[in-house]
Amino acid sequence: MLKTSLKRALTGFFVLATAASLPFGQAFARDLTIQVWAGGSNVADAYRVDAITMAADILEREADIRGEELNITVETKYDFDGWGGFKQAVILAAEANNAPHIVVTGHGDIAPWSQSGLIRPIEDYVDFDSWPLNDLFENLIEISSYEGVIYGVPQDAESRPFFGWIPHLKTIGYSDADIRAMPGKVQRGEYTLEDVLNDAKKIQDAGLVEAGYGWYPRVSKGGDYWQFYQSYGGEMLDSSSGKLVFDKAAMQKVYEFFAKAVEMGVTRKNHIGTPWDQWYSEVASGKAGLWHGGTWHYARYTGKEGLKDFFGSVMFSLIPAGDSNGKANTITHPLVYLVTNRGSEDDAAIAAQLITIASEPRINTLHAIKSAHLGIAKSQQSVPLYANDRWASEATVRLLPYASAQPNHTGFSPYFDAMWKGLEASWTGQKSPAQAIADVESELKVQLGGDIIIR
Amino acid sequence: MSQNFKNWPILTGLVLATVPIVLMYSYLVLDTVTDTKPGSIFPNSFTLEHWRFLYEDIEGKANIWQVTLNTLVFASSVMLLVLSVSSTAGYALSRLNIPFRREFLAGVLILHAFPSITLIIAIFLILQLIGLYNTLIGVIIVMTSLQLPLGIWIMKGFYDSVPWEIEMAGLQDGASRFTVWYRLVLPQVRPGIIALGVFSFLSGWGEYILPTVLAPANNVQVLSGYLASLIADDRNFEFNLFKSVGLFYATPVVIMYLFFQDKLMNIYGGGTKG
Amino acid sequence: MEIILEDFTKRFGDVTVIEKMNLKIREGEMLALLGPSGCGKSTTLFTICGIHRVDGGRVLFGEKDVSRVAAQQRNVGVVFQSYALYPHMSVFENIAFPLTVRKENKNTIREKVAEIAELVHIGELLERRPEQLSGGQQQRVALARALVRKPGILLLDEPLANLDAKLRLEMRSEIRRIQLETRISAVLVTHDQVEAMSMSDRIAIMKEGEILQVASPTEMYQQPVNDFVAGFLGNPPIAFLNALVQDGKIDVLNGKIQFDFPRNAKPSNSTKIRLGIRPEHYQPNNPIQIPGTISFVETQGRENLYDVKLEDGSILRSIQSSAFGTIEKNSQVSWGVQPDQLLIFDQAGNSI
Amino acid sequence: MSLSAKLGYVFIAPALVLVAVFFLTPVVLTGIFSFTNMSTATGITGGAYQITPSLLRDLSGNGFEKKTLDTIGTESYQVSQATLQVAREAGSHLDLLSELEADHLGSNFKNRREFERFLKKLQNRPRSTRELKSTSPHFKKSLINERFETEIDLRNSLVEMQANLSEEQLNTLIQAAYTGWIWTTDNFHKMVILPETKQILFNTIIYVTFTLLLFNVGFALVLAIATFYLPKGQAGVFRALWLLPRISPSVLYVVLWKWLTWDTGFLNAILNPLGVAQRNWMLDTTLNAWFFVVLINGFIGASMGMILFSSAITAIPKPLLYASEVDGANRWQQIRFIILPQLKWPILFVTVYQCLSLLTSFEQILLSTDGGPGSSTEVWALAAYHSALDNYWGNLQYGYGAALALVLVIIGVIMSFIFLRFFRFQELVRQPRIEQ
Repeated sequence: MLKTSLKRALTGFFVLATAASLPFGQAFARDLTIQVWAGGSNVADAYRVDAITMAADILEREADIRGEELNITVETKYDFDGWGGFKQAVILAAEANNAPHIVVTGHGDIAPWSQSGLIRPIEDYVDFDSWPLNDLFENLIEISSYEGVIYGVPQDAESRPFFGWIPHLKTIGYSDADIRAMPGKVQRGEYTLEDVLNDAKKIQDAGLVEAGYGWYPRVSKGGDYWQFYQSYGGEMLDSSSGKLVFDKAAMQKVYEFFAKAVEMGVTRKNHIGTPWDQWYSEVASGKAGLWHGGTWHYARYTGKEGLKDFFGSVMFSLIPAGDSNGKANTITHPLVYLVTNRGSEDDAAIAAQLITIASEPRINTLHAIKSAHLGIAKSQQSVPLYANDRWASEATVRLLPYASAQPNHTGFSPYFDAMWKGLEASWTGQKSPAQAIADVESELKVQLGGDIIIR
Repeated sequence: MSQNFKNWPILTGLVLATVPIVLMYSYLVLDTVTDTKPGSIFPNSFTLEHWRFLYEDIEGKANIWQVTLNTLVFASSVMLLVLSVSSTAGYALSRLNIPFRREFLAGVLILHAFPSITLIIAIFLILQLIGLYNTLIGVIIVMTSLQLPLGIWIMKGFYDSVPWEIEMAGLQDGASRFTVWYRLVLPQVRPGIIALGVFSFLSGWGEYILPTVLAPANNVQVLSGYLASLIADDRNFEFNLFKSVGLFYATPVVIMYLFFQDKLMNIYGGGTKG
Repeated sequence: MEIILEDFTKRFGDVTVIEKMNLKIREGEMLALLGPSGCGKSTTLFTICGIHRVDGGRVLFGEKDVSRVAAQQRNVGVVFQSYALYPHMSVFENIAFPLTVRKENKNTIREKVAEIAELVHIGELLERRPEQLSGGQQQRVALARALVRKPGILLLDEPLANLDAKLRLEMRSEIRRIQLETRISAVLVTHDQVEAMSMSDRIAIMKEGEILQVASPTEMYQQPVNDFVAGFLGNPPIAFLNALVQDGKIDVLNGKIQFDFPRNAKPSNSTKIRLGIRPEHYQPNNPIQIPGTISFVETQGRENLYDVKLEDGSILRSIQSSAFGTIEKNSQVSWGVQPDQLLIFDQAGNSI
Repeated sequence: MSLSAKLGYVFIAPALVLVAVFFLTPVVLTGIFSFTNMSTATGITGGAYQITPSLLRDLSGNGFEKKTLDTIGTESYQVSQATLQVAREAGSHLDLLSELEADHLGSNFKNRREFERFLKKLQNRPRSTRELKSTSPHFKKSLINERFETEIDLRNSLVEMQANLSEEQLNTLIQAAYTGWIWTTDNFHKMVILPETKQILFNTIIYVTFTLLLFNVGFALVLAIATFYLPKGQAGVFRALWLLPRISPSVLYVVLWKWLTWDTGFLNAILNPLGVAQRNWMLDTTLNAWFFVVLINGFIGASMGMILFSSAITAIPKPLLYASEVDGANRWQQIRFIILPQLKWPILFVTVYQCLSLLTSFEQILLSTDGGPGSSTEVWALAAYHSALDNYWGNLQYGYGAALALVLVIIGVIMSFIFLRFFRFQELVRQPRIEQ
């Protein structure tokens, strides 16, 4: 009745039939090469691809026990020049029917890539009711799905917390207990974005940091800024209609918040575009008062930047609520393992199996701890390597349960771009926040038409 | 040239304007063998540490020698192809009675100043259609094609300046048109061939976008992509390493340049006289 | 070998440069194609050697129609105005080139080159490069290269134009010597009448794509077919005087001077004619005296050249030995002509 | 055909083929792409047909009955004779099918997950995930998220569903379900309306004008004239130095500028002791970014003008210069009245040629500021590249990128024609003098 299913089934049948026709125990030799590409990765993230290599070893052993001979060669690559270069390479390779079998990329790519058929629904190959997939955080699986289909397996998680430099906070009057209580206060909405600006001002006025360093946000475009939209009660996706949402009032408050920060002098007008290098070294050495960043920054602060006593120096929490409409929140932008349309059904099945094995808590923890990302599964809390890492375990508990994600929607990228342009314009004073909102609205109407609900 | 004017004001002005170039390139060399602390002007101690990439692969990166070999193959193939195709086509357009010669020439002239790189999406599609995506050969052919209008134009200019009598004499001496071209005319345009050859080799050697987009695979990576991916990796930010790789990358260029500098100045010798 | 151009026509695009020209170059002769620049003489030469194609008529080498034969197959030796030596080859290689493209064997080539080098006196220059040679030497090499494969005909395109005056004299006789020694038919293209007269057996004089006269140098000097030919030959050039035929006599200066018409075929009364008087024929001792004022004196060493302005404003030229002293400018003189030495042209310029 | 024409064809053929395939065809394709909504999501070579939940949600407001849409869209897994038959034909495990037929005929499951959980509890349950996964689809009774390669497949399946669709509705549905690209002029519409178009247009004008006037022509002139007055050796050194940026690989060249200007760079190392705060001079402000973008490109661009102008100056007859000096001209007058007039043609040439090159160049900007800070140095060509090939989101906009490129192509063609006029084309195509 359903032709595609039929085709799939027939292939399956032939494979089974061939397998069945072999006398039991006879070696069933199979050699294949699986390519894995990971984007946005560097040496510290090598386990994104190495986990697949490890999984291949396990799968080979399993096959061996069953009496089959399986030889999997895993080819890995992650030295792309940035996310742009990686995605370009994957997409063009896929158009040339030459994509790697497995890609590790941001979950946001699921929407366009599934529409074009570049990726296969992973739920066709693996059972989310069995180990280890049944142990994954539900919200991460949700983020790996599109149109009700699970396309990917989350590879890691992170979150973009709010940070404060403890010595400065103490100088402006917070006690140790206050600081310990702060994440809770943030979570309950008792400490808001308004307090952020006020404290930033105090820190600056106390001469602890230079002008414009009181509130020291991310220096470039990024998903982080949507957290502030949520802080003011903005919604990105309307869950009932599946359409994007542009909440003008909430967005205007975001623009006003950053415009006000510049106006108060706690953030530099030309802050955007500051090189990351400089930014890292500044926030890791107390040159900034309050800032927001990513959980993975921990590795950089304590590694290259040489911050010895992280927990004594840096307070972290959810991004505070902006007003009573919104609440404290954080956004996670998990990477996901995706199986591409490359190769036969059989290849895809093996690729999916490799991904499943690579998602075992122990293997995934290697990546989480080495790269300072967060885990993907509940039981990782009981893997010693994970549990013994103060950062991983504290951050997971404090942040991950409250993490949401940017929507998987083909229209989100123009929305994202438009939102950022408006923010940049109000930040640098090119436009008033109201004007910027009006411009974003007209652009969204052109770009997205009926795909977005404007409130 | 003239003794009637003083030189020092000119010299001073030029020296000032040239300071950034001199600074950048001399520190390029200096920093590869020293450790200059970030933010300080003077290098301190001598070290060969930044050159370690020559004998041990940087983690997660391709092998430098493989990449260098790719680059060499890429640049020299582009050079040879551009030279052979431009020198024949340029001759045909300059000297041979072919129908539509006018149209060909106008075409070359238009393409000569054309936004070629913006066509890259379509180029990708064609390359993919003929199965040359992600191969060095594919990028070589594309790079050559994009350089051809300039190459043909330059060669035509050089051919135009060869005296007709030489060719006429050759014909009278009983040589075929091909022999005349090969044995008599080609030697006359040697400056053009050298200039164009050096120019296209250098363009191939330095090209970044085409290989990056059309052949991203590791085994066909060229030095531009290697260096760019090194820089993109923001957890390994080390200027001295970039510079060492950069110097390694630039050395063949600089050597060629020293040898052929005068010749390269000739590049526009034929093609742009109005 | 005899070369014949038969109704030869040549067009460049829409412009017809030469229409139905006929010319014959005899076996072993040196024929000069003489004419002002742009008259079509080089075009003719390039057509004979096959660089240009014939648009009408035929080119015959002996009996053979070569109109459609490629330049390479015509076996014509050409010496170009610029010599067109191959700059990247040595003298030896230059001369040997025609033989090497024919794939002759090395020893033969060496012998032939040596032989021809001997003929043109450049035996000691064989290892040099063209840029190391003087103009005259380059000229000799070009000659040697043209002759080495024993062409049926030798074409010389303004061969002396790029040489200085002294060398020009020397090469003039050299080329003639070599041509005579090899007994090769040759065509010399030149705009210099002295060159044409001194080097060739016959001259074909051209104007605007047309051959006006073909004759030996002496014949052409003495009996030009028209005033153009008369004016083109001779240095210092011929002077013209307007006259009128009246009662079988020639009236000059409005009848002040009259003398008998020197030829049999007399034009009718009141015919306007032009008298061509060469400077060597306007001399003190001649019978028909024509007075005037010396308006210009040019001392040439052995001889003096005088311009004499007549009362009607026309100018006659006289050349006289300087042995008898120089006559001052503005002096009144009365020098004469001999009627039978006069060249007489009708209004259209044709010789009577 | 004459011999030379034959040789001519042989000689020109390789160039013709290469240029036609990799230059002209891309131009044509770019034109075609620009009238499509082609992107990663639609694919380049065509799409498939897929009915997604959001598609059905969109249609529900468009005259489709809810019941119809539910029939198509509500996912359900049924054990029925029909589905069992399909499974049997597909080769699913017979024991399992028998068990289903015997005990569970008529069972209905909300979704795949539920059905598979059920299957796993059976006696003759599938022995592997693989088998489970290949068995369950046969029992699916919905088209939701099903991917059909051709229109016919979808149409047939829809008809089979007996969803009570009119022919018109069927067509609407099929059209909406298409995932590939469609023809559209939206790209140009978008280009006109989007405020960022104005921004990149403005950026492009700034970039081309300043680089061209200050460096490619202006400074090139200064260099050519200045080196002309210097002794040969010194002039050679300067010319050589100024050609270095041109021949250096761009990636390396830009690294050097970063080293000079970034926060830990050389400029700061010099300025810091003087009390200037450390900052990234390249990306600090829009003004700075422009300053360095122009400098980076200008240092490369100056060499072409330098070479051309130098050779034009050298071609000026020496007596002219001596005469002017004897006449008492000072240097400025000599430059003004003798040298500059001689450079009229080369200046015109360089201006037009470099204008076009600058218009289409973006590599150095891509490598240095990448259009930043914000999009203040995003020029037209870079915007085309970014939208078509390099954006943070994995949805490359081929169609829009091609439309942006097409604008450059058109400008390029127009300017090339102007170019042709400058080139005294007639002279260039003079007939060959050898006529065979």
